[in-house]
Amino acid sequence: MFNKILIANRGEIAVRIIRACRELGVKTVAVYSDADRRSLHVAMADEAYHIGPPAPGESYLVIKKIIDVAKHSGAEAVHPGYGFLSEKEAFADACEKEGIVFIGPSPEAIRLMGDKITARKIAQGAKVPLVPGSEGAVTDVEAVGIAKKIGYPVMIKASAGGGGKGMRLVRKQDEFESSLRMARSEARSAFGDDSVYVEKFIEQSRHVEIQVIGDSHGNVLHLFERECSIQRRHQKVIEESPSPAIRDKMRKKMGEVAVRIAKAVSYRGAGTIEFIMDQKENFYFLEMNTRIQVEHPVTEMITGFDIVKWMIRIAAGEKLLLKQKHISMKGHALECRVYAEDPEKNFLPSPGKLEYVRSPSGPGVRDDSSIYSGYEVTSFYDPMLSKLIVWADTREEAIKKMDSVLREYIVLGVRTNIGFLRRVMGNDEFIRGEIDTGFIERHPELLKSNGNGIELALIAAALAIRNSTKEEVETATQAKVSNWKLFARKLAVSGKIAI
Amino acid sequence: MFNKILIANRGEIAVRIIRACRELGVKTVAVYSDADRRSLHVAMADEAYHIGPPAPGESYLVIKKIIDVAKHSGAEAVHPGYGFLSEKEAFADACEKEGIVFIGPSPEAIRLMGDKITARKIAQGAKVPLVPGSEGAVTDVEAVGIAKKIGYPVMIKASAGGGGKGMRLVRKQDEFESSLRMARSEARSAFGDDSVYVEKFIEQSRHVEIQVIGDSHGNVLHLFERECSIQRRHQKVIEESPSPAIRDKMRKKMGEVAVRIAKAVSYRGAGTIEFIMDQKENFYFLEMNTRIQVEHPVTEMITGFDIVKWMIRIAAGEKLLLKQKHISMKGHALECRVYAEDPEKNFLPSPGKLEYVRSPSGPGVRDDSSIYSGYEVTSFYDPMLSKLIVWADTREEAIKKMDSVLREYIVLGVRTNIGFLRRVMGNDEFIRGEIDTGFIERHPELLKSNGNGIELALIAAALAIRNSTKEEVETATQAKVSNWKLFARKLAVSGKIAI
Amino acid sequence: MIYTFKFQDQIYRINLEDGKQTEVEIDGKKFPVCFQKIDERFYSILIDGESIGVGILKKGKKVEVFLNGELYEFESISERERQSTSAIISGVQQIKSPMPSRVVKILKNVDEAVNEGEGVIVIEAMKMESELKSPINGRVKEVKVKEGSAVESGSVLIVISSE
Amino acid sequence: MIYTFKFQDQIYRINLEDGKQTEVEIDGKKFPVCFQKIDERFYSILIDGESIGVGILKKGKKVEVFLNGELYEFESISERERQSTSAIISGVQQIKSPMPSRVVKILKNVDEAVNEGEGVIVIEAMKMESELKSPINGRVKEVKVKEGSAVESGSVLIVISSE
Repeated sequence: MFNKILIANRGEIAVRIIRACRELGVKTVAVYSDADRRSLHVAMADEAYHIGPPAPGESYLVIKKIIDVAKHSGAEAVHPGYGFLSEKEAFADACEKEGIVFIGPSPEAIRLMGDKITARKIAQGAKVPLVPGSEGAVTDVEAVGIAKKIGYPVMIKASAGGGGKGMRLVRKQDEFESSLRMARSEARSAFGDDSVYVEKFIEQSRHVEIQVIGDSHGNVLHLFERECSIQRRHQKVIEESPSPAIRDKMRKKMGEVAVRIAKAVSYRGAGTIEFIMDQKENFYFLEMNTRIQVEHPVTEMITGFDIVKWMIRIAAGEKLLLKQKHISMKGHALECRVYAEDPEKNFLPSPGKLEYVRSPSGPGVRDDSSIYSGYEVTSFYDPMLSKLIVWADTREEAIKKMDSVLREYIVLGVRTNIGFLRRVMGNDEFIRGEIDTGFIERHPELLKSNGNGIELALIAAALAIRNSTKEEVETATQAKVSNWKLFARKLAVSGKIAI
Repeated sequence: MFNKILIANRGEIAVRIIRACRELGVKTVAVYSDADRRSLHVAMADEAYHIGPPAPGESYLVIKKIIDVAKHSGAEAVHPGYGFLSEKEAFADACEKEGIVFIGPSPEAIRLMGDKITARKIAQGAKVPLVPGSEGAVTDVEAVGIAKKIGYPVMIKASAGGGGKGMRLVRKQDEFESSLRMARSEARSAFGDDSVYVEKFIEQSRHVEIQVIGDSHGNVLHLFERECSIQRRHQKVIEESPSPAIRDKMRKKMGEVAVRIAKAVSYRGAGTIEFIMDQKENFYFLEMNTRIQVEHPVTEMITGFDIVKWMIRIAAGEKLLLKQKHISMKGHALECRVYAEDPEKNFLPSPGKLEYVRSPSGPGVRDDSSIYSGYEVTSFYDPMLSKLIVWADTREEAIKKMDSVLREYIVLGVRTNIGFLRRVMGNDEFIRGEIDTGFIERHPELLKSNGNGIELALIAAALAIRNSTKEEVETATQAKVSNWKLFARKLAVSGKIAI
Repeated sequence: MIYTFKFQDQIYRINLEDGKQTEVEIDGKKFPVCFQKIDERFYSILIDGESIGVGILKKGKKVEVFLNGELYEFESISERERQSTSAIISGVQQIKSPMPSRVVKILKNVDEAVNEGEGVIVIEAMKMESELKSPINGRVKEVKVKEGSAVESGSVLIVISSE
Repeated sequence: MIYTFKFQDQIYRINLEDGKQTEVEIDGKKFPVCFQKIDERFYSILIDGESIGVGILKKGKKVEVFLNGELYEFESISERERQSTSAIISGVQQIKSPMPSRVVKILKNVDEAVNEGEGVIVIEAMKMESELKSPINGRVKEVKVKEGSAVESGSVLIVISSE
């Protein structure tokens, strides 16, 4: 095992990796930008080094800076987390050249799978069905032609893409040009590469992915699927495992396909094969993510398999101890990504200072986060506040638990999607498992609070104003028992006066 | 299912029960003493009623007050938690008479098992071996005689006892009299009953208990064992499941014995059969706890069985869905009880205001607590701050995880046993599973910090003093990379001057 | 005493009376309330036995209340303010940046005509681009920013007049 | 500047120098330190790259530092105090209550002889009884409390003299 690992990331995933290292007895080295001196990964690591200004392009994305810190601190390996350099072949390559272990697949595997077009060819070779679309990156003119040929709706996707960046759904031809421009522009700023490809958009499709993990001895396991169909702006918001749509036979088949793809590139470490599934249970290869995923915890919860610890062990040369037949799943896990964003304003990020955070807790609850009261959500990085994961015996119980856990959450200072997430947990279609990637678009009513709590909130506000001078504490009064129930009544507001 | 449940308790277990109720869609009613207006169970329940002064005898132990609140609030059932009224036959009886469901066993079962002497007879009837001792409650004179007969060391135990209260180990005859006096006095103030009995003290024994749960249709399951041998002042501090000392065959046997005892009293709800185990793997019946245990989470973690939710379902008349063969265990769970106490001063409670709390979190971590920054630990109630539970694949990994999780904990304002718990996690005997109830007594070196962190703490203190005027934030400086390692050096203190 | 709040452009009034204990008036009836600070910004409120745990942030006249997953942003207003408030109907609309961001592209120049719902400017924050649209038919009266400039939350970017 | 602390009856000194950035002196060498408040009482300290996350509570001259599970209680002392401090060796020992508690039983009366390690008083807190013992051989000089009385943390209960 390594003595020391550098974590080339920030936020909750850096904290997650630090915790895994501590449990393995491995020292950790953090890096931080000017915006992250107060971030938890800095305080929790054994060492921490400053690597530049807040903009990722000047800090977290600068390969030389990361390598320099690794060499100076004596870190033997680097864990890239997700995002940033995690899927950059050049980084894996640079590590290899400097004799630093890259905790992830080979540069070759990253290159093959990182280019979405090559990845499609590999999947084709492994006899995995593909969504109709362009054979490769396209010019503006070609793009229009292909879109016409395969028919609208189509998706424009960045070749170097991931995480919904540089992705646009186009339903009508007259929207195509502006969408193409924006997709290229986003791709350029996010990945430094504006090449895009075009794919048929499958209506009411599910996003289902298979977690795989391979060691350097040729063993590859799959850890079942994750259903990630609840998305906004093509980014996952709610994930779960198992998928309510997948039966054992299909699970087995998809797992085998995923392992086949991984073996085709001699895959080492944790990776995810993403599929799109239509309403007739056909599935098509979408892409492979050659890194740890944001949503890995749901898989850990149902399998008891610690993916991050095993990534590190595998990078250190250890063999996977378990065979496929030893991997089993139990119960149901759900993950909600809690964001600083405003669902009422098309999920626009809501950066700012978290004036107060009260995180939920309890049996079967896991809160992967790195926030605290006073934390500043900046616009330099993703506005995710926390990943809230629950486990329960059944999907139904997991949903109830998630709802009850979200109810415990309190965040002041920024807008969040917590209310929205609770409304999803209460939605009948969601509860029945009738979900697809168009779920949120189909349910605009979930974006807005129903205002049920306004009366109680008003009383709270009035009490706060009244007590703002005597901030300390009111003398505890004895509540008398009576039959009066607040919820059954309306407030004596003197009429609602629109201005 | 019930519409509304009253929780006749406080602290973490009240919060635990509220969470279970929320997940079951059941409304909750809290009760609180003057000392608990700021406690979390009050803020988290749907309703809350004041029941009197801080002293339990004037609030949480007053049956009439609890029943009155239940009736007035319309609660259909009462969950007693642990401690307080949970094992009071009179309370279960009063509930029954008022048509309120008592979430627990019948008054009869409480009575039979509550009297330690009757319980021994029942166990005897079920052919379970017993520790040699007095046949029942004894006078002072009888006690001395029996102690002489069975030979020292002996244990004096309160007949109405539990939780280590009114319990004294006596190694030599000349200590007997004062120990007896103190045991009786403690028993009187804790249970209102000073009758005691005397038992042979088994050297280097383990405390192993079996969790059982029965429904009102005659089904009783066991959920394997918990090892609770790490004790101080006869109170459990660290619990785990499975026990490192128990093999499958023995586990099965103990489980069957426990189910037999439970069936002998038509047991309904969650209960625990406690055994004492000697070094030759003989086990003897100790007592039955007819309530939820503090340490129930470790069982929940390895089985996925939510004991509190099932207690409520069973009280509502539901049948246990699973058969014994469906109950399986996976991995290893550890629980540490974090107390406001001073291990260096014989674990003396350390009440006061928690000026700051930073709770740990992460994968496989469960923190059952009800504290927060600003919470006041009063001397009216148990000084337990939180139950920290971890789950991992193996015992070895669970220990490492617990150590790493304890390292994340920060509590300012009172003394805690966190450092002590970490030292236990690092102890070789503990790691090898060579534990017994004398473990702590045998390892006085674990009570005191080794002072390794003093240099770093001093730097922190100096920085804090320097910055106390400019409290806000220092400009972030760029840490230069160098080969200097702090831990390898000593501080340039100008000599240590004893005063 | 009567407390008046604005919430989503509506006015609400609520009466709290201080006696031996505080009471809240609802439907003409009064019920005891108990307001207890738990920690920095977390409060326990008991209204005649009904319990709520609530996060409250007071910033001048603004009060943020976080209750059961939902955030309520109130503005406390005095009785005088309430009476003098009236809707300001105007054909001039300001396009403001909803958050700290960077201007990527200005789609409409001064004097150019715009339709309701038409994009006028593209901004970027957290690597995501958003197009801000005109709420009215009209003409661009003023462009207050340049492409590439960084803007604060609430900054006016473009002014559109309905002529 | 030199900071002096008392910790468990020992004196420690540490030198922090303010220049372009703060430095700490260790073994005659100076290393850069960076002290950053994270939240209310949680701080991140970087000492030449070495990182510690630490809880700090300052109460007048007392500083509590919580680091890696251990609590360190320091008392900040001025140079003058340090120089004038000397061990007060005395045959008079005060038995103090280590916490808020209730006196259950007084085991020794005034003028009664006591041996080192012998119990002199029984107190009770949180339903647990504890016997406080004499640290010296001697005689009870004064009993300052009565059975049943409530006492504060640090209250002197009994005074024992070695004669």
